[in-house]
Amino acid sequence: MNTETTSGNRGLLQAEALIFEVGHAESTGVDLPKPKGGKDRLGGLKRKTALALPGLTEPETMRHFVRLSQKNYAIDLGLFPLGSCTMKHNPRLNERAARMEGFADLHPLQPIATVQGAIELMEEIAHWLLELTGMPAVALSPKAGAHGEFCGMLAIHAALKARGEEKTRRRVLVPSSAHGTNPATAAAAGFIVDEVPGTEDGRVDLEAFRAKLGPDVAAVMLTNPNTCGLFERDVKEIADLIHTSGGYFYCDGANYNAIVGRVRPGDLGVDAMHINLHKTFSTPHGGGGPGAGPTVLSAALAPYAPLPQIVIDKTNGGYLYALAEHEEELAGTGRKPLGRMCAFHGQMGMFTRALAYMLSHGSDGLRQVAEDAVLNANYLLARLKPHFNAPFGDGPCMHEVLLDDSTIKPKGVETIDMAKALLDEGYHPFTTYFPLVVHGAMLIEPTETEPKRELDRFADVMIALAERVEAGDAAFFKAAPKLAPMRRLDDTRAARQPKLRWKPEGNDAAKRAAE
Amino acid sequence: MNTETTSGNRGLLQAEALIFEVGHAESTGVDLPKPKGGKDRLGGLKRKTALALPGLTEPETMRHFVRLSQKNYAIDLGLFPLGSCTMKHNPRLNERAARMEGFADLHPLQPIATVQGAIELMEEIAHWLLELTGMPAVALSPKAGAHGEFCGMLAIHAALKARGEEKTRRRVLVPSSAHGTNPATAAAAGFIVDEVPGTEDGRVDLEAFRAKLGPDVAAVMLTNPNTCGLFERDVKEIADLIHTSGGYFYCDGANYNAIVGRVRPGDLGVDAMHINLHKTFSTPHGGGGPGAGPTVLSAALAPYAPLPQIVIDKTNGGYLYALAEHEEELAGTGRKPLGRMCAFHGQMGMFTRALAYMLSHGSDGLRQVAEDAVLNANYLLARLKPHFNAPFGDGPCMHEVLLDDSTIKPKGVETIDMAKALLDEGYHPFTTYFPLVVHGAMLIEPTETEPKRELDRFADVMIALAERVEAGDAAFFKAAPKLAPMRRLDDTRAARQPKLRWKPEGNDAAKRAAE
Amino acid sequence: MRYLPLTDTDRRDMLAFIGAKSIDDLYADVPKSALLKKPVDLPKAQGEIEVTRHMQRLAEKNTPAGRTAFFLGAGAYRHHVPASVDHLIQRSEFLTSYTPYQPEIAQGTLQALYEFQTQVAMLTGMEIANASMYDGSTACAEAAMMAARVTKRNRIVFSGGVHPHYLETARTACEALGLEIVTAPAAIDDEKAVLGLLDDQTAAVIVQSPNVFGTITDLSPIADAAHAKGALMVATFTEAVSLGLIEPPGAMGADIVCGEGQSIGNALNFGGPYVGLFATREKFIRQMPGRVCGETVDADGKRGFVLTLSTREQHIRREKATSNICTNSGLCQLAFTIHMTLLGEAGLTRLAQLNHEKAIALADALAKVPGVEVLTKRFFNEIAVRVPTNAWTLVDKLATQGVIAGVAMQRLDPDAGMDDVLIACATEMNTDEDIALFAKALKEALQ
Amino acid sequence: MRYLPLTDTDRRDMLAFIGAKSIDDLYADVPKSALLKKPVDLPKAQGEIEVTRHMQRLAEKNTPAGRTAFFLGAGAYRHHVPASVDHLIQRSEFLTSYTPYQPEIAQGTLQALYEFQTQVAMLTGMEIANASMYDGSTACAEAAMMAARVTKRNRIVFSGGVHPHYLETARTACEALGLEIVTAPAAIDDEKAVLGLLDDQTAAVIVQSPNVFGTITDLSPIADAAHAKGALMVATFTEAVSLGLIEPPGAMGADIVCGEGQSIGNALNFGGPYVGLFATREKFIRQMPGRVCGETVDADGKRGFVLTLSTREQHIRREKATSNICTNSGLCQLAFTIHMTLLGEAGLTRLAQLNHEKAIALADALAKVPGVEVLTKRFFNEIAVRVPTNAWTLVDKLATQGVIAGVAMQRLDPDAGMDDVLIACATEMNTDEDIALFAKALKEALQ
Ligand SMILES: Cc1ncc(COP(=O)(O)O)c(C=O)c1O
Ligand SMILES: Cc1ncc(COP(=O)(O)O)c(C=O)c1O
Repeated sequence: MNTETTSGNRGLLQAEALIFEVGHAESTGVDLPKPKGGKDRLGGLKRKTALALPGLTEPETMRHFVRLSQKNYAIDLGLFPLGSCTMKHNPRLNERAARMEGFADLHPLQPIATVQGAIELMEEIAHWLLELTGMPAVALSPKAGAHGEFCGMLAIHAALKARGEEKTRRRVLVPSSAHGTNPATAAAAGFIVDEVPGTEDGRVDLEAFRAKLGPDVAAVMLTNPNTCGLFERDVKEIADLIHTSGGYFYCDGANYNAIVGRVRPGDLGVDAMHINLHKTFSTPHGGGGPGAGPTVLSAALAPYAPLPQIVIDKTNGGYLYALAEHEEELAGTGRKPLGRMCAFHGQMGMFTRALAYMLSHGSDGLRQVAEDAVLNANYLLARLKPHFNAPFGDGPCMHEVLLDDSTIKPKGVETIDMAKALLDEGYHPFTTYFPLVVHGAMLIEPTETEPKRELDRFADVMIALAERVEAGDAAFFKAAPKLAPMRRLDDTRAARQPKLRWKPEGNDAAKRAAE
Repeated sequence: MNTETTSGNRGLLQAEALIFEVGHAESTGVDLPKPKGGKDRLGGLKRKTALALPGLTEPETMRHFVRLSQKNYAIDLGLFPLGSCTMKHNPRLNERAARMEGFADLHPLQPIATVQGAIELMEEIAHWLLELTGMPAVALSPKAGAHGEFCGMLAIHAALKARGEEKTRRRVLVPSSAHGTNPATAAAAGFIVDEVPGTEDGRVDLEAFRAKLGPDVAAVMLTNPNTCGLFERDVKEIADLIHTSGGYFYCDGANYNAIVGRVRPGDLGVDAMHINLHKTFSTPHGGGGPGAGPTVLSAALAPYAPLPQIVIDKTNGGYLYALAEHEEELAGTGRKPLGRMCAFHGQMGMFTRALAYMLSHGSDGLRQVAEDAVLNANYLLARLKPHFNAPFGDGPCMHEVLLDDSTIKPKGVETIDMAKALLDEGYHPFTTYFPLVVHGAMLIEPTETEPKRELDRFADVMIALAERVEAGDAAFFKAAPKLAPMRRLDDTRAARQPKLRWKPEGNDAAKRAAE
Repeated sequence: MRYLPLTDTDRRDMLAFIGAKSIDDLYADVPKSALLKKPVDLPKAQGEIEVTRHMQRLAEKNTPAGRTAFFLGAGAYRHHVPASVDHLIQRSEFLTSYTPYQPEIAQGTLQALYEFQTQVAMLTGMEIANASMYDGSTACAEAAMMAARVTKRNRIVFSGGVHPHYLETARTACEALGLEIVTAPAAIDDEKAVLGLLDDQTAAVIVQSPNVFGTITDLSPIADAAHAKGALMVATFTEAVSLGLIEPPGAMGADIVCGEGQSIGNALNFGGPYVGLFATREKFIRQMPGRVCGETVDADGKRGFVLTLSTREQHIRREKATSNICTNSGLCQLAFTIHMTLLGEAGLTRLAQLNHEKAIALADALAKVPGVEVLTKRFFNEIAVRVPTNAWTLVDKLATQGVIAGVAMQRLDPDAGMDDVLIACATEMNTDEDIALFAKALKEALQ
Repeated sequence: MRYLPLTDTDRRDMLAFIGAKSIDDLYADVPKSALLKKPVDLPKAQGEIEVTRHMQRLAEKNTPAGRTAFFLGAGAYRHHVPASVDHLIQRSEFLTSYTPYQPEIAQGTLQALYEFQTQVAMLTGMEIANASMYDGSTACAEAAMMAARVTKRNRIVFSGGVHPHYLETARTACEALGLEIVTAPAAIDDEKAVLGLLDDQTAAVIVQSPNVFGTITDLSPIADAAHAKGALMVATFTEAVSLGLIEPPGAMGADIVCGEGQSIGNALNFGGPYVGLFATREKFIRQMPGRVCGETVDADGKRGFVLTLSTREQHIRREKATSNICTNSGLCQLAFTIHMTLLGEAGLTRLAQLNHEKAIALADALAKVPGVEVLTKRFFNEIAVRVPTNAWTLVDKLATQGVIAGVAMQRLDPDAGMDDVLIACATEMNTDEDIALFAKALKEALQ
């Protein structure tokens, strides 16, 4: 594959230098009127330090980023079975809606009378979330799942404080299979994390859980469906137990896609749950964000929902939406907001997209989403089980398939090697080595937007690779990828001598780039 | 390169079947309300013949076309030096302008009072074209360059008719270097084509031209700058000669980019010239179209401009734009329109884009466009001349560089092979074997939107390839491309047994596709 | 200037390398007198903000169809275009690529073309189709010229239901070639009138269905009569969606089918760019105008696609080419292909049914208006109605009330003697409220 | 349903292959009582036409900034975003890709990240930057928590010029952790007031410049004082464009610089999504929150980029992570990078100058209005003015005349005792007519 060319390009795959290696400080891709150049009012703080930021004209900029983009894999190119990430189709209708002038060109602090439609939209998406989850309240402002977790844990902290127990109840029970954001969030909210072991069949160990309960327990953070792609059978018992022991039930809703429209977290005793609009409700992942993590709250936690809050202003018989941005504006409602999660009102641009998605599916379509997501996963499980070890594969799974490398490892091929081999086959791999409770985990989430044809093609590839392992061709896997834009990258080197930015002196880079 | 994979994919390059091989007649990517299903009024002509058109859901459709798109080269990926095609940067601002609701969602037959801005825009682009070319009139409706040629030749036919000479003046002089559309258009307009030879230095042979003039000559069709990328030094003599002999001067404006803002065709004696908005004025080529070919006309031809025509309606002191769509509506103006080129008023969607481009550059910027286009071409000429034969390379060229394969052919490498080798280097090749007057022509047009850096990179590649030819490595060229999405395709087979559509029986194709 | 990458330093260095003192040296071949000393008299360069304001100002002087109750068709139709279509055609790899002259790096464009040709053939019920023409009207003119080539005859007969713009476009093109155009008088429903105009010098009879008045016609008897005289039967249409619901011309004996593809995948755009569809019989393949894409294999035996049969085209055949067309409607053809892929048989059929039902509702609503007579009996989504006044002034009047009622036949053909005929159309975009509003406004206008 | 590819046949076949009788078998682990028998009570599925109408209806109940004379900033700024930026971020390969966990097929995202980190470092004058936070306010909260980690102290001092939302956001986050928040009273121009609040338990002093009132401040003396006490100097900002014209915090001794990047490349979007910028000193690298991209080589020795130093992050470090952030602002960060690439030093400097000149024009125009006093003396593009009435009601009143005058300080902080203070901002988007209209409307409103 590494056929040398003079240009450094390989057919349509273009070598691309850094903008700092090709741009000039004089060049620009933006034409602006010449400033008049009178006396400034900067009080002597005019920039003295050189910026030295290179610029590119528009044609050069287009090319730079189009070339870069082609080095990326994406949902629109193929199956993206990253477990726990719900990489489903992102409808372009949603992009169009988010760009409507009446949404995109609105400032968050405009006079309330000029943004009635925007707040109505927030009300509407709140209504959908509450109906779907069967919960009484929702905080819209969290900016992603982890931020929603933080919102939920702060609400719990506020509730405990109202009970005068915030000093005594500091322990939060977190299953060992939990996503890293759960313990990290609990810690960020000032709690002490206590791990709960799992069972043989990939669920929380109810006995161990019961044993850990006590007057110092603030809450349990449970992911359901859990990170092994299984539904926590004992979820109701767990809810009852934590409640009777005086704690709260935080549910990580990252895997909500498996049950949306089929199961209401409100019916399971959940006190708080974040919803990743960028997972279940298809807002694009955008190479790492932005997301949105609206957090639904139980009656017990609702009073502590953060600011701002939508209120209806009925003064002299009118009906106006308004935003309560400070506690005093809620006087008399009995609400004691936990504070503010961020500036302004949340990820409006994601609300518009998610609402368009909800309206398109409707209650019937959303239910079908869950069923097809689960069906696709179980179909893959059935096809792959004979060829890989599926640690909890005896019963049905939810929306993701958990395999491990225990059967291939003896042949010298690990999860990472299997993943890299998939790159050559034109697939983004599954999630690797997560959840941590399963060694060499391969977590596969196909989502409902994959046709059976694509699932079969992927299964055929996985099986062919398994056979190749059987045949003892470990070297093939270690050498992968060969056909991807790059060969395997050296993570250790990156971490040992961190190089986090381009520097003028680093200009030998320019040469290397052009290689 | 042809590393086999189970999926048929090669890293990010995805194998893709035809929609007919994967779609179902039941599947659809469009949700519409269920019809009420009453009695139809089709008078028994309801479709009986099965459609059998497969459909794909939206996620499948997105993937299909995104995957296909990545098998394409494009300006946004790199230099696209197709001589005579002016593949310059296509600003996205123009795309945005064309999609403004007030332009995109207008019907051509709306009441005139509801489309005043649209007609004003047509007036405005007409004004720019007339000022730039120094001509008195322009026909906006031609849909591409060839259509503009047709419009110009029909205007000449109409003018001759008005002189009662349409039967006697049937001969049209066309230089041997002309683009195929010139003779084809002359023939389509009912004229007889008579070729005029060229000179040693790539221009029209003035003597031969003079010798061919006579009372049966209707016009000369001259491209200027010509297809060899040279300015016709004798253009004014040619204009005078054809005029004194009673004929007209049609100028092919495809190469207008070299002189826009620097030379006005009106000052050269041109009677008619089409302007490819999709070349000089950057409207996108879109993989083959659409284009737009507004045609400027001299005073002699202006009366015959086609319908519709913009007129100002000043009835009771008002100022309204209107469209004269029939000859009677021009009564009293002395105009005798040649007829109608097409339904409606022309390529409005290209007018919006081209006007945004014109406004962005302004008169100063457009002049710079021409100068930079010519400078870039001459720079490449200077760099490549030592390594290839440049048949007319002694003097300066205009906006394109003409080379031929005379120096490499003895080594067994032809123009086509050089072109295919460029594919592996990540470049779209030059125009091959055109103009026909030069054997093994390689016509290179960099355009003004290429930075010097890209020109040097391209020149380095060309020179390296020339050296490889020198080294006698013809086999390397014959085997190219190796890194492109496909190896060399078999044109002969395609033409011998034409297969122009998918057919159900042809389903072995499905398998081949999945290879 | 944001689009011009050369810096002044670059320009200086490059001139020096070339050995030129100034840019004017490179224009040495231009007659001094013709070389402009300074920029022409036009506005100077502007940034995106100013240009956007300028375009916005012009756009806002228009009334977008979507802001009205809209019933105008007559050659261009307002249908919903899915967001994914416009997104896909804007991908750099489609938008900024050229005609696929280098097939190894143009398979995206080529495969989509092959899919388009197949879809058009299936839709029209014909054997083969080309890679698109400029629009329906020029496709129709090309069909007439092709028929003359095939039959070596020079008489073209048009029915009275053909869109006047199509007729004029064909007349303009054909008369230059010395072909004779014979037309039946404009008539709501009298395509068979062409039978009386057929003779053994006739190259083709050209019939539109649904015609400009919305009337749909069984083409079989006309095709039989034409074939009996050795002429070709050419069927044309302006509303491609109709083919989802009515019998395709190919099944009724047409030899060439040409028409407008705008209504699938393409916006109204004030008249262009659109996409001409052109389909015919395999045996006429070498007389067909325009590009075609064909299947072949590469050096590894892999299936691939190329532009083929170019010996018909101007760049090879020059004055003997089957047409002078070069640039066609690539991107509009791609939009058509994508939208058609999304629709599929199920979607297209439903879309067509919806259109038909809306048109029935429109016809019934208008029929109830005193003094208004619905003239079209068999229709798809468009009808002609007689109004008790001048239709053109009526349309202008209704427009001031937010109703775009259609187009007056007088505007399309002042000589048709149909000044009281209005042509109105309904699509899936029309709500019941739109229709009620139209009827109400019409009633009031006529009082 | 257009987004769901499985056909009923597929569903049947797949269930059969799995060996399940019905879909409910696959939900066997769900307590029966919790399994919904029918869809919840919400509207049924709708097509694109209906959904578009629904969204359009809501959108039209709002007044877009661009349809008014617009002078509102205070944390979000209306700047021109070039068409190419929005086009590029919508490319499938950027829009529909995930966090670059597989670097071999994510170099597009990764290289753009590396370019972003470099741009942010250059812009702020710092050594390194991370791959983005949610927004400026959460970046500011993270900075406070990081300072506490670095100094192992728990007292955070805020100046009175910090945007109230930023302060509240940091307070909410910090107090849960048991950190103490100390704030100087809100003041137009009194950042140095923090000096009196410093003590040797102080982890960080947080100062905003330009502050919420638009005032720009020399941070050096504050930084020196903080360092003398062993505290970190944290500089924050809401208007990134200001860094094109004023001395960067990094050059004035800041240890952490955090702020809002929305004004470069991103629309107003009613408050989100935006992009938090976060830069610091190399020596604090392992205490920094959020993802970072670093340079490395592949198996062939080719330069490439990967996410690195993940031992700081939650997915490895869990409860000991430097932050719980996972998803960040990827696409907004890309928009920032593209716009900044287009601008370059030349473009950004000019853009900043234009903003400053518009603000000067605004200040002078408002100063001429009787009863109005411009309070901000040193500013970039935003100013605070005192009006002889309640600023909030005034803003609402002016809005009815098509002028969005800014925001009342009272709305941001009712307890600041600044009910007569209006915060107004001008950018390159404001025309001279806008400014004249504002002054005129204000004059009339105050009469
Ligand atoms: C199980 C789980 N919980 C929480 C999160 C955090 O969500 P976000 O990335 O939106 O902050 C994720 C995201 O990957 C997750 O998979
Ligand atoms: C010299 C010349 N003349 C005419 C044409 C025809 O223009 P169009 O393709 O727009 O019909 C071209 C286009 O390639 C050309 O290069």
